[in-house]
Amino acid sequence: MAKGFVAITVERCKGCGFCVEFCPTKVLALSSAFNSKGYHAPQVVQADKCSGCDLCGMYCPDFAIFGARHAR
Amino acid sequence: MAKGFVAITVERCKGCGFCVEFCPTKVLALSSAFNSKGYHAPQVVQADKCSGCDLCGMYCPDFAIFGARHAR
Amino acid sequence: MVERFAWRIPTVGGVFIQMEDELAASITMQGAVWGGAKAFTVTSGPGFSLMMEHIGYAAVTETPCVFVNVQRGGPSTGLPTLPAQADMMQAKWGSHGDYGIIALCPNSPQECFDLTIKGFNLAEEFRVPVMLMLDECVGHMTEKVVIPEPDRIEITPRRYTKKPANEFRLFEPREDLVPDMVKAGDGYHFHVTGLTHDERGYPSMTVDTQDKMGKRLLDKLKPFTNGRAIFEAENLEDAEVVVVSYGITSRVAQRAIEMARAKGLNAGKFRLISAWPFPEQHIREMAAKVKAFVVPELNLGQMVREVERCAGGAARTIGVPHAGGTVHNPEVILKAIEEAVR
Amino acid sequence: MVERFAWRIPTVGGVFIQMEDELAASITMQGAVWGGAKAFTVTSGPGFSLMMEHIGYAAVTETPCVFVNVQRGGPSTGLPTLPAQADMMQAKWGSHGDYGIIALCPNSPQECFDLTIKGFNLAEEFRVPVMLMLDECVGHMTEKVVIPEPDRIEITPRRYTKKPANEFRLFEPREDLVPDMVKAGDGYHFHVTGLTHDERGYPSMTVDTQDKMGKRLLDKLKPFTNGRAIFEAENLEDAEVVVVSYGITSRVAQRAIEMARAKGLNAGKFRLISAWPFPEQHIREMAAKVKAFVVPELNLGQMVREVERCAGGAARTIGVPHAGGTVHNPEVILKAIEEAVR
Amino acid sequence: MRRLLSEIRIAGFGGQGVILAASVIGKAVAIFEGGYATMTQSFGPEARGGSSSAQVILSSDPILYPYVSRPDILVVMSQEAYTRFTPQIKPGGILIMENEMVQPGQTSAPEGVRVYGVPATRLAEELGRKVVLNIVMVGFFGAVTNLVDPDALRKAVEDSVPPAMQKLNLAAFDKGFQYGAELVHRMSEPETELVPAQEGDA
Amino acid sequence: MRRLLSEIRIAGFGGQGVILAASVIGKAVAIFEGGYATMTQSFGPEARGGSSSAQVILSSDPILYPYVSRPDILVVMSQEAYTRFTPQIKPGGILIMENEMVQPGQTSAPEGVRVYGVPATRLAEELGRKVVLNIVMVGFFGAVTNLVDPDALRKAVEDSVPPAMQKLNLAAFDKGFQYGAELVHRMSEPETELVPAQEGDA
Amino acid sequence: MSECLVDIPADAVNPVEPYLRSERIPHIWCPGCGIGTTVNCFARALDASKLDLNKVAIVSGIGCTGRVAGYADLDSFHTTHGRAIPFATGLKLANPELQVVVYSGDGDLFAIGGNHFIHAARRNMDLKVICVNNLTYAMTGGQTGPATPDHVISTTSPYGVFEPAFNLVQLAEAAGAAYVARWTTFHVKQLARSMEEVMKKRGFCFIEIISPCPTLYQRRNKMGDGLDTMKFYKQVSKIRNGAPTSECGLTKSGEIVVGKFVDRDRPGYFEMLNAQMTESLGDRYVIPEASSCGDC
Amino acid sequence: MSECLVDIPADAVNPVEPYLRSERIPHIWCPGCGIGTTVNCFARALDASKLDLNKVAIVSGIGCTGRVAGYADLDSFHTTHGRAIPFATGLKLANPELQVVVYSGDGDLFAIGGNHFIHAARRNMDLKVICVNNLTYAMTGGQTGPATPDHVISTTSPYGVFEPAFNLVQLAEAAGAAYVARWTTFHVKQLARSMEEVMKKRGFCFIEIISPCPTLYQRRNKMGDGLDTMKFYKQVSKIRNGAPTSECGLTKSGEIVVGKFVDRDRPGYFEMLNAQMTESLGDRYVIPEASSCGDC
Ligand SMILES: Cc1ncc(C[n+]2csc(CCOP(=O)(O)OP(=O)(O)O)c2C)c(N)n1
Ligand SMILES: Cc1ncc(C[n+]2csc(CCOP(=O)(O)OP(=O)(O)O)c2C)c(N)n1
Ligand code: SF4
Ligand code: SF4
Ligand code: SF4
Ligand code: SF4
Ligand code: SF4
Ligand code: SF4
Ligand SMILES: [Mg+2]
Ligand SMILES: [Mg+2]
Repeated sequence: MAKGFVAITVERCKGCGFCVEFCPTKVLALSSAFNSKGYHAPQVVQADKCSGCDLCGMYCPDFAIFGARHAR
Repeated sequence: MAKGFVAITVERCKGCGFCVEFCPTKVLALSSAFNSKGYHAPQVVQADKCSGCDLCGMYCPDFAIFGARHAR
Repeated sequence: MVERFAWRIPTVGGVFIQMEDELAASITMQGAVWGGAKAFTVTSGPGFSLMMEHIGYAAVTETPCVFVNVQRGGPSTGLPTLPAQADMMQAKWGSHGDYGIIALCPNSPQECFDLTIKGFNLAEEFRVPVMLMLDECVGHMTEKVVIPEPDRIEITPRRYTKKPANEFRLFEPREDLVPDMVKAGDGYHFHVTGLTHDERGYPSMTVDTQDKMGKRLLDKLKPFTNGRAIFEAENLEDAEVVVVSYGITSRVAQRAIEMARAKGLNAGKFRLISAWPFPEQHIREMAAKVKAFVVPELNLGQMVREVERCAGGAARTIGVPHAGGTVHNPEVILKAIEEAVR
Repeated sequence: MVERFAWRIPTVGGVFIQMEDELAASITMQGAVWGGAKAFTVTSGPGFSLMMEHIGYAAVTETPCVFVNVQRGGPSTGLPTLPAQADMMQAKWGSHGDYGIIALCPNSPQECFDLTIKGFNLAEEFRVPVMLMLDECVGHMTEKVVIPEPDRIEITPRRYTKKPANEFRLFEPREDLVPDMVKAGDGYHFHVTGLTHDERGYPSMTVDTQDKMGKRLLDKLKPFTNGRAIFEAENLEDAEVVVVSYGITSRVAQRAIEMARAKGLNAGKFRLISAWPFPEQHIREMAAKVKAFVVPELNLGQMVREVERCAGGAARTIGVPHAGGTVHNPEVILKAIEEAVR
Repeated sequence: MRRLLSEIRIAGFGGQGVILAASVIGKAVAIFEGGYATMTQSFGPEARGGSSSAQVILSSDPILYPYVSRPDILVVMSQEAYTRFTPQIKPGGILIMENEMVQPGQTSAPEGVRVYGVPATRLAEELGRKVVLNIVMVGFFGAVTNLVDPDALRKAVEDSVPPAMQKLNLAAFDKGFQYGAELVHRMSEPETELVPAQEGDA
Repeated sequence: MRRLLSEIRIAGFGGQGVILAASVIGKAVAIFEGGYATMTQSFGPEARGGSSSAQVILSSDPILYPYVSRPDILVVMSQEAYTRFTPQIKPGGILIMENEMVQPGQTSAPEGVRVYGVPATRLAEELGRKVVLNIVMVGFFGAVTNLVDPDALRKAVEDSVPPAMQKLNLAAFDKGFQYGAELVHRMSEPETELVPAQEGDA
Repeated sequence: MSECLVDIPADAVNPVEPYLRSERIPHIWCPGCGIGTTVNCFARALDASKLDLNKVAIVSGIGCTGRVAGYADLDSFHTTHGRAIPFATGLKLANPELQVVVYSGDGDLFAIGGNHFIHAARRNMDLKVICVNNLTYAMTGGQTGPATPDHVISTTSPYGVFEPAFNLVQLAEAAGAAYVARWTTFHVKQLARSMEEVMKKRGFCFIEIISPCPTLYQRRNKMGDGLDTMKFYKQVSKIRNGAPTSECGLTKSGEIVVGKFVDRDRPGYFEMLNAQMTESLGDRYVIPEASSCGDC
Repeated sequence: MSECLVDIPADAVNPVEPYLRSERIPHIWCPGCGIGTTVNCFARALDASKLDLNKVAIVSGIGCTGRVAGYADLDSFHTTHGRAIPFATGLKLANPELQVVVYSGDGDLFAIGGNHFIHAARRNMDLKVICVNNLTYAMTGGQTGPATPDHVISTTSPYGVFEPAFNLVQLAEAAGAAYVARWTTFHVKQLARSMEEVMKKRGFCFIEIISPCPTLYQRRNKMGDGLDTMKFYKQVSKIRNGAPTSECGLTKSGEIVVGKFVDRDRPGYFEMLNAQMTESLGDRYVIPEASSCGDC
């Protein structure tokens, strides 16, 4: 099971792709669906790879995503 | 006879003493008389020593004095 | 406006420079004028407030130049890009001391163009700073603008002195109370100062000089105030109520007046195109004839005070204030008209 | 004034800082206020013009503070150190947009002291910038000043909110339309902006918010305008002519009034101590009773416009302009009085 | 020109190019059809965050009062704009919306309003640049309203974008126009002219 | 106090300390004699180049109008000031001048004006600091007018200069006062009190 | 309303959330704008610094960056254009116990505000100045600013910028700043660390953050969108701590030197004030403290 | 009316006379004020430079030094406080053939005017800036300025200055000045030579002149009168041409480093403008020339 998890607030996302690009373990990909403002939010494609490092959170300009480690 | 001469406009003088102090050959001294604004203007005390270097003129903040060489 | 200027100017031998702030812009412009150029500066609300000191400098040095102010909702940062007409009093009174200026209020993109040229011409004729007072509507309105051939545009050339340097006095007024101009580099060795100065332009901090200079700065505009004021009047003959408006509001007022006339009310229109100097005479004359003035403006009561002052009780003055951000609803102006005829 | 302050302040736990310019001074003062201090800034003519943007900021953020302006002959650099009263309209209209301020005009060193305290108190009560409009005369006049014991000086404390942070809204007005104050560091996590803002203090660029905010900024001063105006009236009972004056000019006017009375003319005195908000009501009431107003001022016609407006034709308004640099000759004012009674 | 005065509102969020779309339409009429047009924009300073809307008035005579209270045609590119402006449409008017952005139905349009939808965002993306969705909308507008001469609109597009962007934008225009034309055809409605509402119902 | 209202003008050029001299006199009366005084200065911004002049009004009651048109006493420290203000002295008034700076005679004082001269500049220089010439003048003023209690004046001097300068200034005051006292004595005039002009002539 | 595809503990919150006025999100910034990213770093720095958030104030000028104050859940001030620093100075003088952060744009701090910047640095006023340098006046449509590099196209330089730009870090050092660093929005970890560092540092501290403005700067200069810009930063940035600031000038597409350049010990404004006054006044001097006029 | 005791040729005139508005002399400056001395050097520099005086303009701000423009027999402008540089910029832009000299005080150029100074230096605008640094705001009575050294007493620092002062020459260099020198009023020859040099130099040139204000600065600080100050300069000055400007800070009574510190070749504003525009516009670019609106 993954060390961490990532949470996405789709409606805040503006589809910049920072999180997808800078996730060290490529957990994310932009979905083809639009959110209500017409942006493609990210979705988790390799949940098990998520380390919870929260780099996605630090990069996200729209406070729409963050990662964290699972409490062990 | 002196190489140069010095001309003083007494009424412009404010008695700062720059000219007297910085004349290389000590041609000048402040007179004891007051001009109409109550300042002691310089007077020539060693005319023959004047080189006409115009240092007095360059120092005078009140444009009240200048020196020049005699045309030979 | 600035953008377009930056784009075009290098191809016509002009200079565009973007200064670090409005303090700099408003005085760089004046340096350029004394260097022989025609110059203007464009700003909005807060930037206009920063230019106040230099409006006074332009006035006292009689530097012909144009200040364009795109009025936004205020005060302070307020409503950027949203319309208001709340800098009208500031245009006249914003700098310390007494001085005269001319303020023009276009109500369409076409007029923005025409009055900019007019503004430059008046600046040269009277040697005063001219304020072009836009509101964000007009500023952001897109309409067809007909730009005449250069040679068909009427331009007032700067009136440079014909006198030789030894006879010339920088602030010696002609019979029209306006002095001739010079520019740096022509051998006049003139002196310009913001201190109270005599006709030579030299500082002269005396009561007499102050009186002479201060009064001339206002008096030279008298010909403009009396007779040269620019306005648009309609249906005044039978008018019981005159709607006094300017800028974008005049187009809304127009609609209200039409509605009123449709209802059989005798409403007339008086649109200020030149708001300063205030056309006192015209208001006084109308006041003698009509019941009331209705004065809608996108502010909480500015030019209406001048109308009220000049009406001098002979006609009622009804303001229709609006805090800005959009334009009046014509109905509101109509209601004021209806109240006024009652 | 500044000098004395710099000398005294370190011994009373205050802070004096000399900023690089008036732009900085006028906003540093406001930062200090939001940090919990009482603060003021002192300037003259040109510096006052540079403070215009920040007067608007103080007005819209409702920052209680005091601007002291020692009026000099203007415009621009004009007549440094020589008297004038030509920034009166600027005090009210110098910043862009609509806003309310209070302006006080002392006519003696003693009043400079008293009105400075009064100014601070009014600033706290109404949360507006208060302008202390000196003229160089009063600025450079030396008279005995009686400074009461600290505990005998009446001070309006800042009205900090009693509400807990979660219930507090920064611009929620009390019934008197003035909101409670807070200061940084007390855990309210409040937001202050020069943008049009809602009661939480958040930017809200809507027509409604603009209307609500803009009008309240003026309305909260109504109590002052109606009934709280500060003035000095003499011989109004039998007055045919009322001399309306302020600042140093009021002492010259006083002399003229005495001369007139000596000649058997019924001249009365109305001295504006608070010039803004303008005491409309008082003027209107007097206008109904008297023949004329005589308005001497050290400018080319500023407050006289307000008098004329409020007189509304019911009484004549005769201005006695003076370009400044010195004070009126009492004879000139007397002549105006004589003309007025005719 | 083939019509009387017509009032249009275009609305969406900042960044969608609402203003440009509006001015292209205005320009088509004022410059390339020799008529008159006013475009007034109203957007918050959040030019890029918040909502953005523009009003265009087209006429054969000079226009005095430049504001639109009840548009003949409403073009919406966001849910917010749809909800806010739909009720204002003149009866018998036209509502044009961006399909991806707007879920219709929450508010009801006045009677007799014809509704046309286009997935402009996706069409624009297919052209590789989402930014041209506004021009796709203009093309679609041209096709479904038949209010302005398509060539005039095309010229206006060309005239309104930097040279480097002309090809892309013309492609966007054509794509939108074509989509609109087909839609109109599918809806197998005879091309009707826009005429003042009341007659419109007839 | 021993007198009615008295109006004084002190004039010279900037840098001579005209203002300080005036305020010392005002202070003597207002603070140390419990009377009233106003001092208004009028100087160009050329505070240090041009001319400088101050008006002092002394009174036993509050003063409303703080300006002097026709002084009872004129103190001049420059030729310019002498020429400009001498004609304005009230008949029977007093003219006090700095000898080194002023050549009297070019203008005529009104009738009955008593004239006193003092080489204040030189006296100040003798004390080593020309700047104190204004205080020398104050001392001299005190002696020849006998208008203000000398102790009050002395206290006012002390109170008006920084501690470090007190000794020097008091010395200057005394020097001026003494010079004045001797002069009055030499002129072997009985010390008269200053009374309003007309009676003064009697 | 967090949707997601792996099981997420109910109590999980975005670490930035506690530092935001959540009711004001979504913010006004464009897709791919770097400002939001800098706010993440700021939030994490505050978190790590353990400061009492009631004693931290943030002051912004006007501009896109100027809006940061409005989103930060602190005592926050959105002042006038260019005047954030003098306002912050007043705040600090009135209540020295406040940690005052100035957060604004390159145009606000260095065009109209340049004078206040150098004077505050000269005074070594205890302010933490964070400049989001997107190399343009963004809020107003992308005009040239004093930090815009050569040859860049902007609305006011349609033919390319030719005026030399300021080297902000060099100017800051010359004016007297005690701490000077530069990062890009790509360097989130380093940036957060720098921000944390200045919270503990006395005196005038300056952090420049090179940040994308895809809407107005990159697009107009054919430099792609926000993501392209982040990749560009990653590629051209060179970390050189302690590099001479005179060697850190920026060009349109050349190397970006990042790192901490200056970290020196200068007495802060208040130390100098207290020292001088105590020297001259001895115990007549009353040290100014958090004033409160309620009780005066 | 030259009186004197040796025979003087009838035609002898003071070499400064041709450059003065003689009708305005005597000037307003105090006895022993250094400003007049700097004017002598300026006059001699103009003389030596052989410039066409009809093409030389002088622009001053407000202050005692600000009055220089009014005494110089040139096209002269006494502008507003702190704005001499932007005014001069406009003058130069409108008529590039003018040699534009800015002559003003330390307070005018670096307190209120500091922003314009650094921006003009950044642009390398072709201006010759001469700053008479008397270490105080003299015209207004001797307040502390940004160049007033530590511990000095002034009306606004009755207990001694504690704010660090700017090092003007360092700031000028960091902002981009092409030429930077400092002299005192004692160094009349060197000063005149520097002034002559900058008349021939392209770009933004800066000369700082340390000058006595006996009335307000020296007296209040017990440093004697003008003459004492000149002797003091003579004694503590050290000529170090090319010295690193960072080592040239001033103290109340310590060494004064003087000399020419910077003399570098940077393209001037107009060169950069013309180069960029020609590159982008080719022959569509019309080079701005001395404009004259009379004939438009
Ligand atoms: C006095 C004044 N002048 C001009 C403006 C217009 N204005 C608002 S923001 C801005 C520049 C902002 O640039 P920057 O500080 O870099 O912020 P950014 O938007 O790039 O983050 C300008 C010129 C203003 N609000 N006030
Ligand atoms: C806007 C403005 N603020 C303040 C003043 C007052 N003022 C006149 S000169 C001056 C300072 C002059 O100092 P400096 O430039 O050093 O000239 P100096 O008199 O020392 O030669 C000041 C503050 C002014 N005239 N205008
Ligand atoms: S937390 Fe780290 S690993 Fe998980 S998605 Fe975010 S960046 Fe990738
Ligand atoms: S970084 Fe944030 S805004 Fe960008 S795509 Fe990821 S979640 Fe969306
Ligand atoms: S010219 Fe030279 S030598 Fe002659 S007096 Fe002047 S300084 Fe002395
Ligand atoms: S230098 Fe000039 S002012 Fe000074 S004493 Fe000599 S002549 Fe007089
Ligand atoms: S304009 Fe630029 S700086 Fe402003 S929000 Fe958009 S991307 Fe960010
Ligand atoms: S005050 Fe100082 S600077 Fe001004 S003239 Fe006098 S000595 Fe010179
Ligand atoms: Mg920026
Ligand atoms: Mg100085």
